[in-house]
Amino acid sequence: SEKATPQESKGKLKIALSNSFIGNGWRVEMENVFKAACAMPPYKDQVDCSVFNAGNDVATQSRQISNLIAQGVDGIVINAASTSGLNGVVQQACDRKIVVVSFDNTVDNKCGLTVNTDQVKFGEQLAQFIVDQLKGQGNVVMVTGVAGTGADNDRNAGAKKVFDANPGIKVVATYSGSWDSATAQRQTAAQLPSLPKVDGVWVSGGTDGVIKAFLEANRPVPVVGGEAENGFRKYLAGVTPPKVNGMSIGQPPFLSVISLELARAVIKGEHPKTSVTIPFPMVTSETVKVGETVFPDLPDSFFADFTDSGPNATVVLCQEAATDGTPCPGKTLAVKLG
Amino acid sequence: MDTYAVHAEGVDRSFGGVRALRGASFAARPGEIHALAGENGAGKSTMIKVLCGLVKPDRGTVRVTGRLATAFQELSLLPDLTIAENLLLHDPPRGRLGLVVRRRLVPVAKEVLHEHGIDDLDPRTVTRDLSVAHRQVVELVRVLATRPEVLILDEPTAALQEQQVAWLAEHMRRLRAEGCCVVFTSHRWREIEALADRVTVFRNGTHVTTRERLTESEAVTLMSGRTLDATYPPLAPPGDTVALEARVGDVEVKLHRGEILGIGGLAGQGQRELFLTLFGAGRQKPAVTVGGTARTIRKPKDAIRAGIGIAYVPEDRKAEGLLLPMSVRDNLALATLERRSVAGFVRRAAEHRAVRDIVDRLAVRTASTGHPVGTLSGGNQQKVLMGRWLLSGAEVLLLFDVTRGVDAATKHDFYALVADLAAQGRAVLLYSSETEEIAHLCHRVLVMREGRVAAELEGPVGDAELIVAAAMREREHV
Amino acid sequence: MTTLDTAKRVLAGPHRRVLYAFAAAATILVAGAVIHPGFGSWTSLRTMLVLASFIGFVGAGQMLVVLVGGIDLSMPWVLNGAAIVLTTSSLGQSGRLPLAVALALGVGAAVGLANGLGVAWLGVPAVVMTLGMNGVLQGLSLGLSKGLTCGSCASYAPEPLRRLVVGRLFGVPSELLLWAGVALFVTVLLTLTTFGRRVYAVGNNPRAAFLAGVGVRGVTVVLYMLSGVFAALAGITLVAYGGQPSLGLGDPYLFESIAAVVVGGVSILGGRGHYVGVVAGSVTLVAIVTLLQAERVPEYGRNVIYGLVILAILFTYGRERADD
Amino acid sequence: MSELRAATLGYAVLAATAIAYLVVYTTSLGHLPTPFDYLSLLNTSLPLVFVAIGQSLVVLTGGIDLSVGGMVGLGVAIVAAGSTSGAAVTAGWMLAAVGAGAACGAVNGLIVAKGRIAPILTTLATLSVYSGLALKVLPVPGGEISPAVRSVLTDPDVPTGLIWLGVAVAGWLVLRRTRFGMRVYAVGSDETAARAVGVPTVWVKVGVYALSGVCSGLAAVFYVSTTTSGDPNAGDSFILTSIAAVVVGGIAFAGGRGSALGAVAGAFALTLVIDVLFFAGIDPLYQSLFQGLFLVVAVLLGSLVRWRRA
Ligand SMILES: Nc1ncnc2c1ncn2[C@@H]1O[C@H](COP(=O)(O)OP(=O)(O)OP(=O)(O)O)[C@@H](O)[C@H]1O
Ligand SMILES: Nc1ncnc2c1ncn2[C@@H]1O[C@H](COP(=O)(O)OP(=O)(O)OP(=O)(O)O)[C@@H](O)[C@H]1O
Ligand SMILES: O[C@@H]1[C@@H](O)[C@H](O)OC[C@H]1O
Ligand SMILES: [Mg+2]
Ligand SMILES: [Mg+2]
Repeated sequence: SEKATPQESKGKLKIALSNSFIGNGWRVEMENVFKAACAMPPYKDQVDCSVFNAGNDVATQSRQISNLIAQGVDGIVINAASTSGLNGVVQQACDRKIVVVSFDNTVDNKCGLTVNTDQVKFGEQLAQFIVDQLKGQGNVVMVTGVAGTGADNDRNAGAKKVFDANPGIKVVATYSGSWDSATAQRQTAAQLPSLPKVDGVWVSGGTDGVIKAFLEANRPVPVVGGEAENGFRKYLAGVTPPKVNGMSIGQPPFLSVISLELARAVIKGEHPKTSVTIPFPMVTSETVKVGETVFPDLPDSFFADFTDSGPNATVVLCQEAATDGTPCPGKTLAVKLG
Repeated sequence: MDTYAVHAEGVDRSFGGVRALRGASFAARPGEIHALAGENGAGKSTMIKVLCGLVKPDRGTVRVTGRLATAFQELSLLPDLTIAENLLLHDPPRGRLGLVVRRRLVPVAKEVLHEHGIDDLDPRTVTRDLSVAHRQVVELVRVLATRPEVLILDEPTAALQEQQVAWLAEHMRRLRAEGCCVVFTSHRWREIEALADRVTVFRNGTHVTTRERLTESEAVTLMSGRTLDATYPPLAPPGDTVALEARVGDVEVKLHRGEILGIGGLAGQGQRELFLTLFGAGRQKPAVTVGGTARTIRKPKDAIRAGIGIAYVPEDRKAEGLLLPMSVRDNLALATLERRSVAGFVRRAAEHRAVRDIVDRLAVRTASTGHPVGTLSGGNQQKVLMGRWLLSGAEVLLLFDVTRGVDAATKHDFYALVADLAAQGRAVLLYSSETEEIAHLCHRVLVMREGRVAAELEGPVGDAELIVAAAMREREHV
Repeated sequence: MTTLDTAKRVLAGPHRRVLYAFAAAATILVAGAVIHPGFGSWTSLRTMLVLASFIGFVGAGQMLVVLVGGIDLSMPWVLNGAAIVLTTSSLGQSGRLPLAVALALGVGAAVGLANGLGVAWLGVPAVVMTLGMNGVLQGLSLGLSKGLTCGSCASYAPEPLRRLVVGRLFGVPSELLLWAGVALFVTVLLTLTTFGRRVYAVGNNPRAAFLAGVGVRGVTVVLYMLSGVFAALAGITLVAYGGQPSLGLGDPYLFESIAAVVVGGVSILGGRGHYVGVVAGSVTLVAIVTLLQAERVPEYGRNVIYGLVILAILFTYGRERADD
Repeated sequence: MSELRAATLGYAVLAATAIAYLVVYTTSLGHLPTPFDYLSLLNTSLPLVFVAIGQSLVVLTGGIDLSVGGMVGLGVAIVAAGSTSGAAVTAGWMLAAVGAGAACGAVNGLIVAKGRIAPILTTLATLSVYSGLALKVLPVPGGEISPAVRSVLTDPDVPTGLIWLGVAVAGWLVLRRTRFGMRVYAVGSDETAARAVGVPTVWVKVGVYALSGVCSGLAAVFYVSTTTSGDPNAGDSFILTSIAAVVVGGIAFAGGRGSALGAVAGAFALTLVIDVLFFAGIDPLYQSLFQGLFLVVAVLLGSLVRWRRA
C-alpha cells in the first residue's frame, strides 16, 4: 500500500491492539500471546506494537481508536466491545487507509477485515456431540455467554439448530454464565435443585464452574460440551476426579496473533485484503493429552488451547507466551494464514 | 348564603393515629382581622392547610371566596432561590414567546419590595443566606404582593422584631380597610388583643368559641382548661460562684451559679453564634472556664463533658434537638449513653429507671417511654428535650429562644421550670426573641448589637422597652 | 389485649417493614414451590440460601451506610480487590490462610476508612466518593495484577476456606452459619449497644445528634469501614465458593446490595431498618431469579419481571411517608 | 444565580482537562490536535452530553435517574431494529425512540411523584424493565442506518454535530427561561415549600423525568448515528458516566443548585480524560484509577472554592 513505503524507511510498522475488556483468563492470554509475538522475529524487527483496553465501554474504545488514528498507526487489531458500536470510527480508520482487523468479537463494518473461527459451527459441533453421546434422547441445559455479543448469538444459534432438529432432546434450562466460571457456577447452583435429571450440558464458557456446581450438589456430571478452560480439560483427562465425558472446543486466544500477521501482511502487500477463518482446536475425553492440551500445574482459568499443533498448525506458541507474555525461546514465528 | 370569606364546617383530619381536627369549624368575614388561637397541637395550622387546600380533610366542607394567599408556619421560601425568584415564581416578567426575562427579575422584585416599604434587602440574595426574621419578611411580602382578598398568616410574628411586627400590623390593617379577610394565629396575646376584631379558640382539634372580646386569662382557660397565676415566677437570688466564664469574640460572659443571664438585642446580632460557640458548635473554638476548670471546647461532646457540664437547648427542636421517629427513651438517653453502659452495651434496666425518673419528674405526658417522640404534643416534646439535659446533670444551661411558637400554658410551665432550676443552683444563659421574657426572667441582661455587648442591665428589668431602647440606639427600622 | 390488637400494633410499629420483607420472601418461595416442583425442596432452599448469603454480606455493609443516609458504590471492586488479595497472599496454602483473610479484610477496612474520611471529613457526597473509590480500586486491581496475569493471582482458595461452602455442620453449610453469625453481630451492634443508638440518631437527624454530643463523623467513618469489611467478606466467601477470583466478580453485587436493603424494609433515607429484614430481602432476590430461570423465562422477560416485582414490593411497603 | 456562575466548576474542570490534553497531545505527536481530533471528540461525546442534560434536570429536583441506561438501550434498539431501509424510515424510528424515552421517563416520574417511591429505587427497578425491553426489541446487535442520516447528525468530516450541540445548549437555556424551568429549581430546593406555594410538584417531577427520557432517546439517536448501528446493552455505561458528568458539572446532589451547562462541560471533560490518559502513555489498566481520582478531586476542588467564598 502507499503508506507502507515511508513507514518502512523509518523502520517499523505501527500496529495497535484495542481490546474491550479483560474480564476473564481468555482475554489475558490473548493479550499475552500478542505481546509475546511482538517480541519475536519477524515482528520484533518489523512492528511497533501497543496494547489498549477499554473496559467494555464502547465510547472509551471508540476514543482510543480515534487517538490511534491521530497517532498515525498503520494497522489496528480489535476485539470489540460491541459488534456495531465501533462501525463509525472503524470507517474513519479505513478512510485513512489504516488496516483494521477485528477478531473474536468482530466489528460489522465491511471495510475492515476479520479473523475468527466459525462461531455458528462452534455451537453446532458441541451440540452435535452431546446429541450423539445421548443417542438423541435426554434433557439438556444450555449455559450461554455474554448476552448481546456476536460470538454468543452465533454459538447459541448453532446449538439451537441442532437441538431443535432432535425431537428426543429436551432443553430444560437456558441461562447465562457470562463466559465466567464463577458466574456460571453460581447460576448453575441456583438452577440445579429445580431441574429434573440432566443428561447433557452445553456451555459457551465457564465450563469448569458448571461442573463444580454439579459436584457440589451431589449430582452426577452429565455429558459436557464446553470451552477450552484448563479446569474443564482436567476433568476430561481425569486429572481432577471425576473423569467427565465431554468435548472441548476453544476459541483460540492466538486469534490476536493471526490478526497481527494479517494486518502486517496486508500493509506490506504480502496478502490480499481478505478475511481469514481458521479451524478451531477441539479435543474430547478420548483425545485430550496431558502436557499438550491440558496442564495439571496451571490454573483452571487458563485456556488450554493457547497454541495450535500438528502439521497444519496455524501458529505454534510456547506456554510462557500464554502465561507471561514472554517470547518463545529462539524462534521465528511463522503464521499460516491458510 | 352567609357572608363569610372563608368557611369550614365539621372538618375531620387525622395523620396516622393523630386526630388533628375533629369536627372543627371556622369562619371569617371579609373586612375583618380574625385571630385563631389555641395551644400547641390544637389544630390551627392543620385548619389553615385545609382552608387553602394543601391538606385534604377526611370529612367536612370548606369554602373560600376570593383570591387567597397564605403564609405558612414552616416558612415556604425556597432556600436556593433568590429573593427575586421567590417573589416572582408564579408571575415572572416575560418577554416575547412568553419566556422569562431573567434580567428583569431583579428590578421588578426591587419594585415589589419597595412598594411594601422594604428597601434594605438585595433581591439577588439567596434566601438561605438570610436571617430568619428577614426570611419571614420576604415570605410576607410574597403573600402581600399577590393582592389577596383572603389573607391567612400562620404565626407570622414568631420570628419578627417589634418594628417588623408593627410593619406587618400596618399592612394587615390596610388590607382590612380594603375589605380583605385577614386570618392569623399567634401565641402572643398582646398581638391578638391589638389586632384582632374577633378571636376563635381551638382546643384538641375542635372549635371552642368565637368572640369579639376575650381577656388573656379567659383565653388561656378556654385553650388549656387551666387557670394560670402570675405569668412570671419570682426569682431566687443568684449565687456568687462563677459557673462559666468565656470570651467569644468581643463578648465576655461571666455566668454564676443560680443566675439567669439574659442575652437581648435585635435578632441576628450574633446571639446564636455566641450560644453555639459556647457549646462547641460554632466557628470559633474558645477557651471556656466551666466550674473552675479551663477547657477548649471543640465540639458539643466536649461541652457536655466539660467540668460541671454544659447543655444547649435550641429554638428549633425538630431540626436541632429531637429525633422524631425515635422513642422518648432513646431521645432522653442519647447525650449520656455511656454513663449507663458496660463495654459499649446499653444497660437497659438502668436506662429504663433513669428515663422513667425524668419522665415522672417533668410530668411528660406519654403512653410509654417506647413511643416515638414525634407523636407527643409540642410542650411534651420540649420537656423531653429539657429532660435530656437534666439527665446529663449539666449545671450550665444554654437556652436559645426555646419558647418560640410555644403556647401560653406551656410557656408558663417553662418559666417556672427555669426559675426552679436556677434556684437549685444551675446557671442559665437565656436568649429569647420575645423581649418580655428576658425582661422578667433574668437576673441580668446583656444587650447585643453587631456582635458586641451594647449594654448591660440589672434585672429583672421588668420593662421590655428598656431593653429594646438599648438595642435600638443608633439603629433604624428593619 | 386481643391478638388482633397486637397484630395491628406490630403492623403499625417500627417492625412493620421487617414483617413485610419476610412476607415477601415467603410469598415468592411458596409461589415457587407451587409453580415449580422441586423448588421448595431442602436442597433447593439450601442452595438459594448460600447464594443469598453473598448478597447478605454486601447487604449488611450497604445497610449500615444507608442507615445514616449514605451509600456505598465502591462495593464491586472492594469485593473483587479483597478476593484478589486473598488468593495472591494465600497462594493456596492453608498455613497462610489466616494472614490472607486478615489482609483481605484489612483492605476492605482501609478502603472503607478512606470512603468514610472523604464523606465525613472532606464533605464529598457519598455517591461521588464511593464511585470514585470504585474506579481507583478497579484501576489498582487491574494494574497491579496486570489484568490477573500474575501467577499468584491464579491460585486457588486454600482448602479450609473452600470447606466453608462445602462443609456441613449438622447438615447446614458452614457458609450459612457464618451468615447467621454476621446477622447476629449486626443486629446486636445496632440494637444493644450505645454505638447502635448513635447510628440511628445520626440517620434520623445528624444535626440533632451532633448537638446531643454524638460524634457524627466518627460514627460515619466506622460504618463505612464496616461496609468495606463486609464487602471484603463477600469477596472472600465468593472465592471460597468458586475457588478463584475473576474480574467481573463484584459487578452484580452493587445493585443487588441496594435492592436487598430496600426490599428488606430499610428506608433509603436513613434512620430506619433492621438487618433481619435485609436477610429476607436477600432471599427474596435470589428466589425471584431462580424461579424465573426455572420457568425458562427468556432473558428479556427475566429483566422485565424482576424489575416489576421489585416495583410491586416497593409499592407495598417501600413508600415514603404518606402524610400529606 | 447566573448560568455562568452556576456552571463554574464544570467549565473550570473542562478547561483544566483541555489544557492537559493539548499538552500531552502535542508532546506526544509533535503537533496540535487536528480537526479530525476535535470532530471525533465532539461526535463521541454527544450521546453523553444529552444523557447528562437529562440527568441534570432530575438531579436538580433532588432525584437521580439510574434508568437512563435502560432508556438509552431501548432507544438504540428501536432505531437499530427499525432502520434497515431509507432515511425517512430511519427518521421515523428515531422519533419513535425519543417518544419511547419520553414514555419511560414519564412512568418514572409518575412512580416517583405519585407513588412516592424514592427516585433511586424507582429507577433501579425500571432500569431492569427497560433493559429487558431493549433486549426484546433487538436481541442481537445489528441494524444499519443510512449514510444520509449520519451526515445530517454526526458527519465525521463536517462539524454537523456542533449544530446539535448548539441546539441542546439552546434548549436548556430556553427551558431555564420558562416558568417550568424556575419550578424545577423550586422543587429541588424544598419540595414541601414548593408545594405549599402552589408549585404543581407532581407535574414538575413527571415533566423532569419525561425530559430525562427524551434526552436518553436523543442520546440513543446520536449513539446510533456515530456508531452507525445498535446494541441493546449500549446504555449501560451511561448510568455512572452521566452521574459523573453531573457531579463534575457542579450540580448539587441535594437539588436546587447548578446548571445543566456544567454537566455538558463535565461530559466533555470526562471524555477528554480518556484522551489525556492515552497520550500520557498511561497503562490503560490503570485508567479507572485516574478517572476515579479525577472525579473525587474535581468535587473536592469545587467544595474548597465554596468554602473560601463562604
Ligand atoms: N404532617 C403531620 N403528620 C403527623 N402529625 C401531624 C402533621 N401535621 C400535624 N400533625 C399533628 O396534628 C396535631 C395538630 O397540629 P397543628 O400543627 O395543626 O397544631 P397547631 O395548632 O398549629 O400547633 P402550633 O401552635 O404548635 O403550631 C398535632 O398533634 C400535630 O403533631
Ligand atoms: N432501648 C430499648 N429498646 C427496646 N426495649 C427496651 C429498651 N429499654 C428497655 N426496654 C424494655 O422493653 C420493654 C417494653 O418497652 P415499653 O416502653 O413499652 O415499656 P413500658 O413499661 O410501657 O414503659 P413505661 O414504663 O415508660 O410506660 C420495657 O420493659 C423496657 O424495659
Ligand atoms: O470468545 C470468548 C471471548 O470473547 C471471551 O473473552 O472468553 C471466552 C471466549 O469464548
Ligand atoms: Mg401551627
Ligand atoms: Mg407503658
